[in-house]
Amino acid sequence: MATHSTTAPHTGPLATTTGLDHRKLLMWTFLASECLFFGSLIATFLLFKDASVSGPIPQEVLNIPVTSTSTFVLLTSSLSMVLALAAIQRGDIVSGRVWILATAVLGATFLGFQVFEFKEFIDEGLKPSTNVFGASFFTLTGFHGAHVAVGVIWLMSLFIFSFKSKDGIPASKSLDVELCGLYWHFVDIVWVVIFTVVYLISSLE
Amino acid sequence: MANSGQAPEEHHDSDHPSPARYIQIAVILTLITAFEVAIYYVESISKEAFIIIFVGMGIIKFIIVAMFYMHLKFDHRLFTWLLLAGLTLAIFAIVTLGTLFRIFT
Amino acid sequence: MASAVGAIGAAGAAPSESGVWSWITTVDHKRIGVLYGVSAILFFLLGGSEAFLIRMQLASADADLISSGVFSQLFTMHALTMVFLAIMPLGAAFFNFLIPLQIGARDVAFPRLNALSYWLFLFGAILLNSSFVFGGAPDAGWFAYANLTSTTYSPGDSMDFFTLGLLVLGVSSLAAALNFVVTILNMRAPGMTLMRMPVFTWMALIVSFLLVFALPILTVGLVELLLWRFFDMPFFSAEFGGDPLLWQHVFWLFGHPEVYILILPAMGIVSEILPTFSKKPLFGYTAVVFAGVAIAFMGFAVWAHHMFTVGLGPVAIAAFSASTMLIAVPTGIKIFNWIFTLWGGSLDLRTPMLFSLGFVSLFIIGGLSGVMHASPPLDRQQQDTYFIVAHLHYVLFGGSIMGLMAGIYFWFPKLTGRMMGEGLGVIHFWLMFIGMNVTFGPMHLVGIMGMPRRIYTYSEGSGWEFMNQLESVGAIILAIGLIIFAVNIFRSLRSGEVAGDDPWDARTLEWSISSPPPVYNFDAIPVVYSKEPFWDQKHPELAHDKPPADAVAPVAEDPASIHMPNPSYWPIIVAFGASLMAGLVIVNPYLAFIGGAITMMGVYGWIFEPAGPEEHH
Amino acid sequence: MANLKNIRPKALLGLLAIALLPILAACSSTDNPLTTISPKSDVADDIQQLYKIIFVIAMVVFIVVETLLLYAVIKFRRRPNDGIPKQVHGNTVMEITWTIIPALILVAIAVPTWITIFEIDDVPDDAYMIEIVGHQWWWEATYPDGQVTANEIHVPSDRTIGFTLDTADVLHSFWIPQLFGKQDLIPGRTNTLWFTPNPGTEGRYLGQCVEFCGASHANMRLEMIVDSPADFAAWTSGLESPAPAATALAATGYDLFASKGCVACHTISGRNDAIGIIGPNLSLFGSRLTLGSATLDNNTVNLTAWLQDPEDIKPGNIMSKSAPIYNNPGLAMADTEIDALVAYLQSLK
Repeated sequence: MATHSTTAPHTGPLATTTGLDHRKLLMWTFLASECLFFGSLIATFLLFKDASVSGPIPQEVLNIPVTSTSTFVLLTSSLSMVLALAAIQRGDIVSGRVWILATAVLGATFLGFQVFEFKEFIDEGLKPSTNVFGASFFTLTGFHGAHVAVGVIWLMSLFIFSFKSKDGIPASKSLDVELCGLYWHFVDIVWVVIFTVVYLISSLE
Repeated sequence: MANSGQAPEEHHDSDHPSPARYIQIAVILTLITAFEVAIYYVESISKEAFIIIFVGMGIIKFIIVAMFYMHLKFDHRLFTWLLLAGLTLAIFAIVTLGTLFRIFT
Repeated sequence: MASAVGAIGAAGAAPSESGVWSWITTVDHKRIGVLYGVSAILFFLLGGSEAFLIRMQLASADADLISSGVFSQLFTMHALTMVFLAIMPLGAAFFNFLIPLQIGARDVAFPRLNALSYWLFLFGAILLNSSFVFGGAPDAGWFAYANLTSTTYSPGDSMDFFTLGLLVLGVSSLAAALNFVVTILNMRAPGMTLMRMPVFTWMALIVSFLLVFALPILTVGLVELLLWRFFDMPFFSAEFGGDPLLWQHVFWLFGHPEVYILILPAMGIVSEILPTFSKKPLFGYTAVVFAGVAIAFMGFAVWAHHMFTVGLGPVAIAAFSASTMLIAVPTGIKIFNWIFTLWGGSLDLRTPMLFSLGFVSLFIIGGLSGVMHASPPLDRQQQDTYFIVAHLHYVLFGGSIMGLMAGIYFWFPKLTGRMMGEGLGVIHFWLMFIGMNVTFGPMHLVGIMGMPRRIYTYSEGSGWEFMNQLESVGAIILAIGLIIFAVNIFRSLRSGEVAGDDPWDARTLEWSISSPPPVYNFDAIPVVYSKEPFWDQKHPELAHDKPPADAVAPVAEDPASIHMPNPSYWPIIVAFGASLMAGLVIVNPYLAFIGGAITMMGVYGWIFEPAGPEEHH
Repeated sequence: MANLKNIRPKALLGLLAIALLPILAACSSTDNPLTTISPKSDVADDIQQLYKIIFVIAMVVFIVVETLLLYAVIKFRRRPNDGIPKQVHGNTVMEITWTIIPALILVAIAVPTWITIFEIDDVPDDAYMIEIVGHQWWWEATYPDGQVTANEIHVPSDRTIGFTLDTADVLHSFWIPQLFGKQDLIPGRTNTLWFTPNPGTEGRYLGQCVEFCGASHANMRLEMIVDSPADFAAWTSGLESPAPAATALAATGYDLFASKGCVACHTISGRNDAIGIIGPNLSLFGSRLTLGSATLDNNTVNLTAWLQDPEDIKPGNIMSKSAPIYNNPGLAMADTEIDALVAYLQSLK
């Protein structure tokens, strides 16, 4: 639930003390806090990945080809996000909308991969309640997926409500897109860490 | 939606990476990932070597995305300090818990 | 009660806005501070009455005033209420009311996020306490060690109220902390560099960063506990490879920064009051500030001193005892700096000063008893005994509560325009000081004599009878003290002596504006040249760093042209939606989407709310 | 209100004196069995030595700092003609001194602490190992030769005794203050603990569970009886072959123990039908000094009260919740049957 507000007291041209926009500083502080959230989830996963008493172990179920494709999808979505911001800042609203939509679609595709992978694991007998590997794996990747879903909803809102006014999202309001971009890239680099720790390293024999 | 917390228009047109630069970065990231997946199937590499390579590659990808896509290279250093503070505490917690639970030995 | 709140409301708000709706939709940081303060004091009285019942049950051996099950609920809810519903919100009340005034700003950075944090706190508190009527309050202790909290050993919903209540309170604190970080870093008056900020605002910044970094860890622990209880994800079940110790690690990784979140606001308040009543600047401003920063970051490296007896192994407990002892150094620096602030001063021992001196003297005792069981061999004799209960009450009651009480007496005039009664104040202080020592002093002894924590009764011949009777008498003294405090508040609200802008001849910016301050705080945003801008303005000849000769006085803006943000009802809707979502998880996890839908509707309504009157597009 | 101001310094001093007086009362162990400062074993002695060092340092620092504070409050009280005092902002030398000195004091505490940590840590190889298992609200002890007892643990006084600590349900903490520091019992992990009784310290030592474990946490106590080698040998031999029921009443009690379903949860060595392991082992119950996990003295009155209504003595205990005699009206016991059971249990010597 991304809680951010878009208004602050309008006290004339008072520049902020650090010269930074309130909302950008809020987003970065929030991302620093999220580092600890995903850090704790990754710590739980590392403690439990080989501690299962019964049921499938990482080496048996983790599927590198599928997740490397989904990693490629998420990396590309970061590219489209950045291009969307660049377009909006140039005032090119049309390609801005295209790239925002592209990012949302890529994000949704990534989620599709996740759902497919979860179904695959459940069919192979790894449910969240099967063993501690399953529990910590599903919690970590589940919360990451939830963050991607929030990002997709945010992107689609930006896309849909850009049609509310005729000039779409003006360059002066590019910060709205930049904030979404910061959140999106953060969720991407969390996936980079997850891909490295959960998939590449944990599935080694 | 007025926002008086709006900083005076940041003058970052000059040092703003161009779209071509972004595509270059995306290619680099994709190559790194492809490289990781490729060597994953090489049998002769030991587990420790794998871990060093993958962690190294992960850190490089992390830094590239943070520096360029998240614009840290061009923005106020306060943002970098915030991210570093969160990362240091997270890594400290993971390493300490890992040692206490003896997962590294 | 309503009249008192009304009086404060009218005092803090524009005359046209008073009435319940204006309070529900307020986004003024001063009124949200009042809401936090009033709710925190009410929950403090609730927590205090829970403690009083505990003391009455333990006043004599083999008493059967309260059954074991109810006793477990009482000590758990006493701790949860005092930590999360009294001391933290009281700190938040001071942050809300004072930060903008101390840094020369007109409001916080995100007024509606500020309102959201209060309403989430209130609904979270209601959710947590509603457990009393819905099948029993949490009864596994405030840190609820696994696996007593499993569905086998804690059947029923009480532990789910614990988890979901704390999750909602966590989001509330995180929203407030993010808001204060941005406000303090980004909205300081021109010239107020970080090293010219008042120490109270420094402590607020440190507490906010502690919250930003510690709350996510607790959230992960609570989510794992929830998934364990609802979906059998075996995080803490040893037989499935899980580990009950993971909960202890995750909880205390949050837990120790949490206790610094509880004490630093009081330290900030005392660092403002001691200089004012000694007529001297704080001794070693830089040292006190860096000691606070050091305490904050070392606070993340000490958590396992709560776990010396779980068998971590000698190397681990030696390391954590070292880091725990190390954290006593910055605390020592602060105490010496406070004492040398008094040195050579002209001490006016009025109520705020009395409470601050009470804070310093009692915090010394609490700190020393803490260092004693920082040594693991001693901790093996003192862990989970009343010696620990004595230590935590000396630092929390003798520390936080005394400091926050000092703050209430000190800033009450600024909030309401009236002074609190000095006579009642002194009586209230002495009853609290004596009552505190009579209640928690003997706990050191009865702890050394082996009385364990959390036992609902003890038998004859245990040797603890006299001490427990003494403690229960102390609890009565404290209760009388609190009654006098309540009387003092109500009397001062109605007929307290008119205070004027600067009743204490204080040193920081909030005393340079009227009390109660106007909605827009400063008609002219001040320019700051030193650590104590208002003092240097009053005594230019003593100023340590003088303003430059060509310093132009700040231009006062016409109050009509200053636009404060419009009230908004979206924060309470989002807060209600989120708390409903949490509450419905207990009824049936899948029903929770109703709450989720309300929250999403609230978020979208929030985003598209026009900010001010002049933005019509 | 003025008079209240000047009594302040004297009151502070008086209060501190009152607070110090009772500390001395805490030392004697006769009138409080769970005191932590009258050690009777080598491990407890090590802890006590460290406790003395740290307590003295803490008291010295307490007196120095509080007197400094008190002196400052008394000396610099506002006098009527006070001007604005000298605006002192700080002094770097003093800052450095009160950083170094506390750091040195802490080193003086830390070094003996680390030494003691490693001294009392790992269990010596020649220790006489007893396996402790914590249950919700009683203790089970298994001896090396397989004998089992509950709540009253006899140990020989001439050798080092070691414990392995496991739990059957929730967290507990094993602690006999006069003999050793506590160690928690945690599911999925076996903790260890050891001590050697000091010579001439034979006797009864009370202990208590110190990790909150549910409704009857307060009633989960235990007794450790340090026996001379001879007494210990007698006790263990008694464990192997308990004397048969002597009186007629005890004989009916013997049969009732089976018919009323007690055998399903309790074990009595020498009876092949009583092999239940859910409840405490009742071998040699007659020779035990306490009952209800060391909460009541073992006499006829208490034993009868216990059998009539265990819930009243230990709220939430499993016997009153699931034992057929308390839940199935048909099997409820008449007073005569209770007396027979009491006679039988007391005959197990």
